[in-house]
Amino acid sequence: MTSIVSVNSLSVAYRSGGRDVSVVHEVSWEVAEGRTLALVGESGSGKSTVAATLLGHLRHGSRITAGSVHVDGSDVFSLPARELRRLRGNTVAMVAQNAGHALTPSMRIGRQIAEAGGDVPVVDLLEQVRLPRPAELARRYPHELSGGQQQRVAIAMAVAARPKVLVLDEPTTGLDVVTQRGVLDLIGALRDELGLAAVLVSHDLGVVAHMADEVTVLRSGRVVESAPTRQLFAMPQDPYTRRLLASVPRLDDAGLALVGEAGEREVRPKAHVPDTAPVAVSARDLTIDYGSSRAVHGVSFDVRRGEVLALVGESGSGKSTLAWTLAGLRTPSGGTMTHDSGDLARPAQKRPLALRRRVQLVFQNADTSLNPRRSVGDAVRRPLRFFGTAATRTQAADRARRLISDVRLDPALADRLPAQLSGGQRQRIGIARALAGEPDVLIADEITTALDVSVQADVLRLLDDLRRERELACLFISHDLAVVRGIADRVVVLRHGVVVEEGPTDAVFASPGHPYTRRLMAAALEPDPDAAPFVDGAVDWSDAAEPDDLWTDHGPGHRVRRWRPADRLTTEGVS
Amino acid sequence: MTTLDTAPPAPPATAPARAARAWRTLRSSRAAVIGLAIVGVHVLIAVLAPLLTSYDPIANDSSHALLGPGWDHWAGTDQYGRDVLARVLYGGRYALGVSVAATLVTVALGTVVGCAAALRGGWFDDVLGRVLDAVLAVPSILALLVVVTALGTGPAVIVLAIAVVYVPQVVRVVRGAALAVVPADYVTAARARGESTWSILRREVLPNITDVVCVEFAMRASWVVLLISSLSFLGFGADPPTPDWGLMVAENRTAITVVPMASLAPIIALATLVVGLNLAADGLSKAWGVDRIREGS
Amino acid sequence: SGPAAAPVLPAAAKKGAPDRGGTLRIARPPASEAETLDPASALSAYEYLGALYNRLVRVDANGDLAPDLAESWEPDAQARTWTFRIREGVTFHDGRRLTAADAAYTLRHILDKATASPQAAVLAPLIDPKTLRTPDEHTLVVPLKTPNAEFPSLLTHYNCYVVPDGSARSIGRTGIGTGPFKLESFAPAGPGRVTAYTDHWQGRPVLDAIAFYSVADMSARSNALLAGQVDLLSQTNLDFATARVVAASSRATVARVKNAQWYVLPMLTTEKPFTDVRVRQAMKLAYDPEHVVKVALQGAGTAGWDNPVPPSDPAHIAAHPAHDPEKARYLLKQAGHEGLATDLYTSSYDPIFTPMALAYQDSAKRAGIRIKVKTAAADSYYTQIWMKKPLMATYWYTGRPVDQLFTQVFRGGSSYNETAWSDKDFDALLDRARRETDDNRRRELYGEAQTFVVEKGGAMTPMFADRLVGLSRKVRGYAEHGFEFDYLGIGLKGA
Amino acid sequence: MVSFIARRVAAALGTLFLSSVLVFLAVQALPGDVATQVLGKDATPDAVAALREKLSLDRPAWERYTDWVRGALHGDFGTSLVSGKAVGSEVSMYLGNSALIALITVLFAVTGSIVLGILAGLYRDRWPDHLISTVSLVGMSVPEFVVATVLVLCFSVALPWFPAVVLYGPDASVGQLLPAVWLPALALAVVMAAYIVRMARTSVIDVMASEYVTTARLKGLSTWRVVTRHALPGAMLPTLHVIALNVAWLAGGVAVVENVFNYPGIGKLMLSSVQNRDLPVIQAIALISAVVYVVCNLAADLGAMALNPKLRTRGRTR
Ligand SMILES: Nc1ncnc2c1ncn2[C@@H]1O[C@H](COP(=O)(O)OP(=O)(O)OP(=O)(O)O)[C@@H](O)[C@H]1O
Ligand SMILES: Nc1ncnc2c1ncn2[C@@H]1O[C@H](COP(=O)(O)OP(=O)(O)OP(=O)(O)O)[C@@H](O)[C@H]1O
Ligand SMILES: [Mg+2]
Ligand SMILES: [Mg+2]
Repeated sequence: MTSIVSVNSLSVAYRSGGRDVSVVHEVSWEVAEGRTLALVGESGSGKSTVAATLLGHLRHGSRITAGSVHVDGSDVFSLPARELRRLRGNTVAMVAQNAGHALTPSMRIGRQIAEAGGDVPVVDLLEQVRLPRPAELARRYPHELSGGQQQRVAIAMAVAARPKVLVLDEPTTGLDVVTQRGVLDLIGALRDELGLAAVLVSHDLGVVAHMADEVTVLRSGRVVESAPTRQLFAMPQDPYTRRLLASVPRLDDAGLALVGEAGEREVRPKAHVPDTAPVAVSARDLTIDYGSSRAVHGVSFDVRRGEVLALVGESGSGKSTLAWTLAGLRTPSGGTMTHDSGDLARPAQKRPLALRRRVQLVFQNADTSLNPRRSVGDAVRRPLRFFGTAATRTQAADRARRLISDVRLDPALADRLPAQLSGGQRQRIGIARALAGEPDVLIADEITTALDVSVQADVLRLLDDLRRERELACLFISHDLAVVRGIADRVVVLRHGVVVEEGPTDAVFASPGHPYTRRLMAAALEPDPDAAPFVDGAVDWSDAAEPDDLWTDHGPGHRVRRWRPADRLTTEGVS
Repeated sequence: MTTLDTAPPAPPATAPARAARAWRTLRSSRAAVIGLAIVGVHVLIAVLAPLLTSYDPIANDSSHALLGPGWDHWAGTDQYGRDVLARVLYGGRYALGVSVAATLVTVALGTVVGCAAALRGGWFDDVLGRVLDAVLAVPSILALLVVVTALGTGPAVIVLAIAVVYVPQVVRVVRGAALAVVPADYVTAARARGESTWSILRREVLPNITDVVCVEFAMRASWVVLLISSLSFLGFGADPPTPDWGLMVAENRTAITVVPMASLAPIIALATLVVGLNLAADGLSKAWGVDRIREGS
Repeated sequence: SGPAAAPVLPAAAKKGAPDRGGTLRIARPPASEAETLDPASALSAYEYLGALYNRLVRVDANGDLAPDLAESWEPDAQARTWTFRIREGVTFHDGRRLTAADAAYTLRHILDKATASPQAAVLAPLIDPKTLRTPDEHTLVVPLKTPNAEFPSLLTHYNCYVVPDGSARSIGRTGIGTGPFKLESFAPAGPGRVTAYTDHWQGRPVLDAIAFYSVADMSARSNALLAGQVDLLSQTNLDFATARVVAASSRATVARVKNAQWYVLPMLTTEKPFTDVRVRQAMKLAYDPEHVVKVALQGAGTAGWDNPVPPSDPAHIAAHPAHDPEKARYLLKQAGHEGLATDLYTSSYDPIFTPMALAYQDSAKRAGIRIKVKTAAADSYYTQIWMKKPLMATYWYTGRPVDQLFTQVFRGGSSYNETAWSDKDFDALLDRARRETDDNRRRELYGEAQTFVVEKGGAMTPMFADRLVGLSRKVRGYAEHGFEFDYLGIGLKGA
Repeated sequence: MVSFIARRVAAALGTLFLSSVLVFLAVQALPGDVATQVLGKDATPDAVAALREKLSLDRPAWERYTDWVRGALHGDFGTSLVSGKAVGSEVSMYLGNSALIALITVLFAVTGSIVLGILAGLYRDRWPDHLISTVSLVGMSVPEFVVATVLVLCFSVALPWFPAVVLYGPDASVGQLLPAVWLPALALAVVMAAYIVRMARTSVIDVMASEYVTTARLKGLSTWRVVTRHALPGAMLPTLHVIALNVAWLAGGVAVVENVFNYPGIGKLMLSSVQNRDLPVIQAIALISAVVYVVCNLAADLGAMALNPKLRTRGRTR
């Protein structure tokens, strides 16, 4: 078997403060013609750096300290400039992570594709990546396309000159599940059709399992394990790999998985919420508008103390909007929201202090939810003082330390700035800050989306513990169904601001009643190369709800919005 | 808590440690260090001027007029027989004093207004933006001249005039910077807590734009120094016999071929101060990652 | 002055005969947009007036009266009625002959309220326009309301240039006179040009033309000279430093006109604290004029000792109180103004103003007087500052006959009374002097008037300055006194 | 696109309106009674009253304002208090002269500095960059009057290549002014170019580091093509606004330089009318400068639209 790409003991470093900081150490791997190799690892492990060397590209300031990269027989880093250009055009092509940034904004996409060389007409290429109306599309500018379309254009550009190797750096990370699935299928089809070798960079083990023939696991710039995909997923050798694999939540887990040192998995059953538990918040026929556009249409739900209610739906379905409204950052245009101690219809500033502290928000992005110029201790102390839960300064400091250890962090971290904490630690501080007001409702808006899987597992664990200990009513927002499955007691599926299905988690996952729910589930990728689709593909449908007859009942508390199969094939459009 | 949650090995930071870190970043930029050093030297000279020269910068001495550089007068004398070096050394007092005061007032005012605009948003921001744009549309030199003519020359008036002219520009820059901070979740969190605008501004927004404000200060100061010297040159600034660089150039430029030092020395002093401020602004912006020209224009 | 510092400046322009023809380019400070060529009301266009017009009587280089358009003149016994014999064979630029009617019209035009002539204040107390007579074409009889032995000297003023009969409406633009040059173009505060008038009664001038340019900024003016763009800077007394630059240049040089202007620090006697004569006296005693001459002029002038009559004038008296800061201090204390602090306005209008102000400030410090020198804009200096601010710097051209000087600048209510000083006794003294026909006696009375002004008046006159005129090395035959130079003889060599 | 332009134009008009109010108010605030000011020492109470009436000073401010705006819309800015001439024609004469300088300055400064800025950006941290950056830093740090004075010394006095001052009035012909515009234009261009060079440099560096330029490079395109097709449009976007601001700055920045060269331009008129309190002229100049500012910014916006299809194809600015 001939390998078209071979990386030999490659080391890359960049200079900082007068010394070399190593990013990649003695990494070696090979890809044979027509095969796909996946590079996986946590954020910052050096995946992108290695991938880009195939095109002879290094970040500004970094350099090769040892080793070599051979592509199609030539040593990439010793090629003269002209040869390197030819290599880039004809032999290796790259699809970058964020197509929105990778396309020149001032140039029509047709021109950009044509520029990449090759003899294939632009229209054919666009057709090949399954974009509708290619002739018209070629005349558009990048910003006139959706994220998924942009990614397809980037792929078309990459395959325009019919290269032999395709480098894909997290090609689907920015996309939602449904779109991701479409793009991955396209890549797979093109790879097989054109006989390309591919290098796929990803941190998503589901994607890797779905796409790759071989996997190389990187950690801190070193290769941890390298194996054919099936073998790796079936029998991971390295404890790190094992832990990594075990941390991935799965659609068929009935509770949160606890991962041991060696990667052993144990699923903890969900807490039982008694039917008598009081309702902490309830929303009725909530409508929320942005100017003239309506983001949320008549949504109703209750969350009881100690219960986790999950809101799921694709991007833009109105999840965050709901969360913000509950927190008092937007005013609803219709419907009611009530807390057991008062009306939530008014914005935060106008709510009484006592009510304000009862409903707390935890943010998605740990990077931006903490003030980078204030110590994390400050972040926790401020609400303690502000809400008056701590009367004096020393009391506040005490309580802050206690809260920090409550979220399983070392109280000594209190003096650090957010930048000196890891993403997971920051997210815990965010939770601690929310707890400082002694809330009984916690709104968690995609709090684990930005975290690596292993870290995500820890944070979910913490959340689950807290709600048990404090009887928190928790509104858990996510688009990752596997995560929801593990933590939520009940699920509300939102589509375009409308609830299409709701019910106990187990019931919904066991028999999703709405085609939209089914589609979400079908698109989810399991970290298992042999996994069969969790549910069958969805059918085309249209809404059939009548004003006085919205729901069909599917069991206790499980109801589905009325729908009927579509009369004709509605092309939902290629996203 | 377990396993893969690897914390970066950074040492805990206290407030002084934070200052030390800011200083370290700053020191990493050669331009900033050189610039601040130049400015520092200027400040020192201005403060220590009486110790550095024994000459009175405003004493006329007709018997020693228009001397070239020599042992007694290192940079020569002007047509009144005043020691050029002494005047240049003392000249920094006016330039620095007025510029620093004017810049402080301008930047402070601009920062508060800019932050408030970004934070409040809505009609307040819109109306303010319109008004500031309207002020910006009037040429700054004309606005300055009108203010100075209306209220008479004098350091206080010049400070006021400069504030009128430059506050809108500072507001723009600071507002831009604050707008990047305002949507951040920690500001949202403060809002959700129901904190007051002022407290959000002080606790959450300001600390995050201090770098922008510092850079803005350095850059504004360089403009202000130039502007003040231009005013003096046009006869709207310092009154004679105040030792002031712009005034010195205006007084001596016709005689530049006879006593070149009398014009060159203040020009050099002025240019080095402005170069210092510009370097500092450049260096700071690079070190702190503020794109100064884009925001400053 | 400093040993190495002040090399001797060239005392006069290059001697030698000019070539015939050529265009002389003169840079002048722009007056206002309201500038006019009507001599009766002109305030600034001296260069034009001298080229375009003639007077009845002029002052010669020695300061004596000399005939111009009037061949001769004589008074009656009480100096009450003056008869002027108007020159024959003189034509205006438009070809009309000059007659006594034009001369009479000129006087009436000056006295006409609508003209707003500054000289009207001087002449109106003397002349009733209705009584002017022209017995024949070339005789003008001027009966005076009160006797005045110095009357002809009052006609040497630059407001008294003779204009054609009935020209009041147009003269401001046409500039039609009898002078050696006729007007080609003129823009207020802008450029203009005059060309040789070949039919001039004294013969044609050496030059073909003179071009005038207005340049506001003093250093721009000297740069123009240094760059060879102009040949002469008019109304510009170069400061010492600039004079040295000019003298050192290969294209230009400096001519020196002795005691050509007198510099004044007028105190407005209507404004506190200068309403108090003791304060005025203290201000005068407080400073040393010799110091001012040294600092401001580098010695190129004469100390004035607060007497506005130039040393060259036959009526000048030399007596004056000595510099006495202690006495000044004492007087101030008496007046309740110990440690007086006041603003002194200057401008770059004239380069000597600020040096003079700074020298005064420096010198008066010893008497405990704190002066703050304030710079005002050059353009509006004479509209905003002069006669408005209590203390400022200004200058006059010498070359005024003594009666004209006192009547115009010091008499109560006169148009140029820049100190607003009004003293009945002084005015009476002036009246007596004017009436006096005995020359010696009259001179004595003017001497008394000088003492009066020195002791009680509001004007400090620190110095008489030599005017340092920047001109091209090509200029020949430059001779200037009073308000004009020799337009007939000036010319260029190798132009 | 049309709506974008319409919105920008509407905003520009709003700015203009506000500026006119501000200018009017500011000028009203100048101390001293205008009538007394104008009449000077000859002011008798009668004359003052008559002039006040002539200038309509006795009417309420807003009425005078509307009159003024109505006049201005018809090109009638009143009469100068000093020269008694129509302000409109007078200002436009001076403005025309300044436009000559501005045109030459802009031509040289803008083209030159963009080229230099791009060079510096492309050769980042190498000697062309160091040279260009240092020179532009010095250019920024030396006031205009110094540059102007040095230029006069070098190229008029020492080497008589250009006139040191302009000897003509505002009505001079282009032919008369042409020899004299080069030094003022150069002095202004030095200062102005410094800013544009630096802006162009940073934005080129930014854009060259962007993902889309990297992508273009990794497509195997030549450097020339990457720079001209992919990088330049993006790099010119922020530069455009700096250029616009600088051009607008010219409207006021010429004051000092024109003063040094005695150039009969708008800056000189501005100085003298402020000194003479010639209110109608000050108002007219301020308003016209505001128009220049607004037009420059509008032009920059339109330029940005040409460079940035996002603005062209979407109705909203952000
Ligand atoms: N020139 C450089 N300057 C500074 N840091 C660098 C440089 N090059 C690489 N690094 C660092 O090297 C590490 C590896 O980066 P790389 O982008 O390859 O990681 P990655 O695995 O792709 O991460 P992610 O999943 O977040 O994309 C990171 O910590 C990055 O900050
Ligand atoms: N500030 C806003 N102004 C106008 N429309 C908005 C605004 N914020 C959100 N929207 C719109 O409201 C809808 C719901 O947005 P929301 O952020 O709630 O979605 P989401 O479900 O949280 O999506 P994601 O998974 O991407 O976070 C979207 O169509 C979005 O475009
Ligand atoms: Mg990466
Ligand atoms: Mg969201």
